[in-house]
Amino acid sequence: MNTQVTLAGVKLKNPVMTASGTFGSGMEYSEFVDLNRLGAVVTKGVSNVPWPGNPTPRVAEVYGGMLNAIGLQNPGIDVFMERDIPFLKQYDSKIIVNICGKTVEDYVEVVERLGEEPAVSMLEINVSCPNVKEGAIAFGQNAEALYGITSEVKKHAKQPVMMKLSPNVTDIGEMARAAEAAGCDAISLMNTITGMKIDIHKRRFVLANKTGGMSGPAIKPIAVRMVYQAARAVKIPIVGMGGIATGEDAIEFLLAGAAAVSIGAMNFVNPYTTIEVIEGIEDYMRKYHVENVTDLIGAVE
Amino acid sequence: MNTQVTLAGVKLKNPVMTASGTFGSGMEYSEFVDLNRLGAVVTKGVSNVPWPGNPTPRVAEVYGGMLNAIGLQNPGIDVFMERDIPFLKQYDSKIIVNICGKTVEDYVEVVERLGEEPAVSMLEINVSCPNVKEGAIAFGQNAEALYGITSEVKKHAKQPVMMKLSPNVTDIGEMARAAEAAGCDAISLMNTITGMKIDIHKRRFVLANKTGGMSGPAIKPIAVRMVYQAARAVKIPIVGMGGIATGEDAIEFLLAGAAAVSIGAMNFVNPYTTIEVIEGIEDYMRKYHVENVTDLIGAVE
Amino acid sequence: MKQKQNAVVLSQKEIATDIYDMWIGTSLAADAKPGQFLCVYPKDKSTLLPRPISICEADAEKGAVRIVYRIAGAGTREFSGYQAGDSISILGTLGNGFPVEEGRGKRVFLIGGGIGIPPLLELAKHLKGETQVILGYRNSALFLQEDLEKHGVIYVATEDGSVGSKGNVMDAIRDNGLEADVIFACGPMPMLRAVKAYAAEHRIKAYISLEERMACGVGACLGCVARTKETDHHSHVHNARICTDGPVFEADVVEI
Amino acid sequence: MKQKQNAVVLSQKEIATDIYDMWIGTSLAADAKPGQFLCVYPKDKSTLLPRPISICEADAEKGAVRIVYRIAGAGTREFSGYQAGDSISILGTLGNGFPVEEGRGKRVFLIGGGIGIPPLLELAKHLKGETQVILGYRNSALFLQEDLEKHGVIYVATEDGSVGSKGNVMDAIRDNGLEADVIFACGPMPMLRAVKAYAAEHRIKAYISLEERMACGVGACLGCVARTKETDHHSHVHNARICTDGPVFEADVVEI
Repeated sequence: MNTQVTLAGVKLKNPVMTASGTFGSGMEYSEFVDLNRLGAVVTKGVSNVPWPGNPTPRVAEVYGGMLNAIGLQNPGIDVFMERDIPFLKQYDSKIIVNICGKTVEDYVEVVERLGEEPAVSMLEINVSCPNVKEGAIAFGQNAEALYGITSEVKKHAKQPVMMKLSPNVTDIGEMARAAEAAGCDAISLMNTITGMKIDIHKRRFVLANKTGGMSGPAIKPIAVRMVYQAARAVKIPIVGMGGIATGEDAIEFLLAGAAAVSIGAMNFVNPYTTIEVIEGIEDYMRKYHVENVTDLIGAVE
Repeated sequence: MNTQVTLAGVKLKNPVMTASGTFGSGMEYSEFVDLNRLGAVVTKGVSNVPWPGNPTPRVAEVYGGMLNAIGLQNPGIDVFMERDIPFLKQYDSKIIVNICGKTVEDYVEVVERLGEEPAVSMLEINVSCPNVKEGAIAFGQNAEALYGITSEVKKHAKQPVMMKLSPNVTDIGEMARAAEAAGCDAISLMNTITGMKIDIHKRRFVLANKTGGMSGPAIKPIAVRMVYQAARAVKIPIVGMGGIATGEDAIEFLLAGAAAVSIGAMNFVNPYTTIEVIEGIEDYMRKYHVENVTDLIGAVE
Repeated sequence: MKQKQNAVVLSQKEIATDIYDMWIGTSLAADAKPGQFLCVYPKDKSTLLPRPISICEADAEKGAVRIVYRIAGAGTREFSGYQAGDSISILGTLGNGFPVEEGRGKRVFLIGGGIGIPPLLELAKHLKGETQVILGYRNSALFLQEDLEKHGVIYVATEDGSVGSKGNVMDAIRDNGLEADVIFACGPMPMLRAVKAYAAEHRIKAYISLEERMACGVGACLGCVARTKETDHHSHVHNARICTDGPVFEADVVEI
Repeated sequence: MKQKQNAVVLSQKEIATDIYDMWIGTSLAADAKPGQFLCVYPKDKSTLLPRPISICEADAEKGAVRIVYRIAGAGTREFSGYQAGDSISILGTLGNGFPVEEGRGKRVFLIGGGIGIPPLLELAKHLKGETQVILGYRNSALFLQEDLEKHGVIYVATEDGSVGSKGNVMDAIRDNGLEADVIFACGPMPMLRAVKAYAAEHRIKAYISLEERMACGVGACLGCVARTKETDHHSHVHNARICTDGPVFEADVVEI
């Protein structure tokens, strides 16, 4: 039984990774799971300078999921290179670094810094965070803007580039095609869907940011649909995510056309989710005599 | 305590109505609830000629909700006028008729037929059904197309016109503004979000239509956010819907800016939901000494 | 009158692998007709839609309804964990049921396949005539045949041939040279197609009970339609509602 | 070591209106320190996130942890229905806890307001010195004061004046002319602000336990941050993680 997948030339021991922002840089969860077992760790978004993020409350619970408006708080690329990369280097899992910024220059600065670090296998460009007022999300909701930043990043990137797309668009296929046309090597989707929760007793927004990004099992059917549509729109590989809690959920994304999957909000609900998903995929492959996990990619009829 | 709201000149005894397609024309649910207590009954979409709808399976369960791909099966305007309207006339609730079509002419034909029927208080134009291949959804995902059909319908409509918007767009505010600019009298949102479910054991789509419209409590935070954004974009009243199960859910939509609410998928889960929501709103008004339900509209801070 | 209510589980036991037998205390028992079904709602808030389950027996005096179902997913798995005294959320009684009068005093086939067998029991109790019960199972893990024996002659077919005829219910009919004036059947689609063909060939009436995914269970959502030969009175297209116009249809009325 | 486990409810009772007192059998008891908390996960699949609840008492020998919590929503309402023998899903032990050594042999204020009182009990058991426990309640429905009496002198304030000083914990301190060398406090934000001001004025150290909505509970999601005066070692911005760097902070380190 072979669970290995190759994503834009990067070999992963299995198709399970972590959704950016839900797993830090792995430190906190290394107390619960053996990071060596993961296909890859996708780090929390890092910017050229430290970002303070949004005021609290930053998280809220919703039916079958959650809203978050962290606002991409991060210590900046310097600390990240000194602290997080050396930590992750201890493990035999691929390192994919998520990059956020407000201007094209911000992104490019981080992209170039990471180019010096061969331990980083891939760059994930976050152009779809719904919780930062500036550029970021604009890049993710307009096909031309997405094309523009993707080609700029590609010009400076030493590693393969994966664009993380926003679900808050009319036509995910159009966005995927724009990213592919600009030369990106892979696509990850979906980021969170913009949602809102109101405290009816206080008559106030639950989140200080008013809106937040929704994630969790509640939005899985939307994510599966978008992965399917994107997979039919482009040839580059797709990393699917959105409410994955079990191996069966992961299989559903693979069948829809994802080449790999990421575990997000469910890490918070059950810190062992990543490992349980990996084992669940193996159980499924055993049960149905699937030789290579890659045989499942896009295999829905 | 006054629960009355006025929607585009139409007086409703309370802000609770039924989401089109989840309540038929009231007949089936009249065995469970007293239709006289509803603010309005919004009927299942009706077209100029009978529509057979999609093949089965047409419905699927998802986490905290459901997918449907009925495909707007309906007996056509003739049967509707002869059977459904006379049935609804027996009750002291407003009648709002949902209209679907494939071309502008289809819509206009039904709009004109209903113009002959004074018992119909309002027309809801469905330009956002994700489950019909033809025109319908295109009208709902492009601002110019929406503007076009809205102004055409308004030219021929004798009753106030409410455009039902699709959530499957990048900017709900832009769509709301286009509908308002074209002269429509109210907006209802949201219709269902396109989703997909795959049977991993059969490796087949669960729905014959592959994709379906997602509804239920799982998508409520997205609906609340869209109602809030639309309410800030336009001056015309908004009917909010999306996973409402309780009076507290309804209050959340009112606070977000909805002038009224519709109960959809939860009718299937609990046939008494509409009445429980009405009573829940009254309980809230009593608890917080709210004199007029209209005082709650957009009252979030 | 249709009603949704919190009823109480009177008893439950597993009668074959993953097949559960539950008695429910409910006032709905008074209205229950053979071939009708209940919608049962899981308590788990991630599974909101009802599970339609046919009525196996109804005891109006005791105010009790019996359902026999197979674990097919999360919802039925939840139900299988209920114990006597637990509450159970049900909606009923739903559907048209079997036209019992069509069978009175006639030579009748009651044909059931797998989890389609349960509704035949209440029907068998109402038929006074020459009732021949043909039951199809996967293997020797039979269920309900002892209950049905009290109301008719039993003929069994098993896919693995471990009991009765090897094969399906049609093989059992042929092996035993059975004949009938009317058929009542419930089971998987391939079986129902065979029943329909058999009835057409022998120019007898067959009433078959259909299954489909449901949302409302009361005829409003149009989720569970069956394609009909003629346009039906309600839809005015070729789609009858299984939950309301069915689940029982005359075989030659539906295209299956 | 942090662990998520299915533990067992040993006992539960309501000790004041909507205030519940639960003993949980868990191996985590061995590591529990005063001021630490558990994440408790509802079984209801519509409420997935953990509820952080502070540890009231820990008995390493018995392998039992006590939590005292108020019903604040659907999750805590579910917990309040658990009975002895039921399973309960918990993650722990979490947070830094109170720096007990800072209080040893000193004149200590343990200041608790409402549902902030429970973590003071385990702390009081560890302090060997002149422990003055100042408790603020809404009304005469007191709780835990009898447990705390065993470990210090109790001073009560109630908003309605029905017991002890009328007003808040600060009024009780003034009314009784109390003095201390160090303060440990847990309660609502207005109370903590008053404690911080009092400590600054009297030039003594105060350790306060903060609350915030959490998602992961282990420091990964950055949902529950507190604004700090200096950039902290982890975030390198002015945001310390309450779940991991806290919940207990030196009052003059956080901006509240």
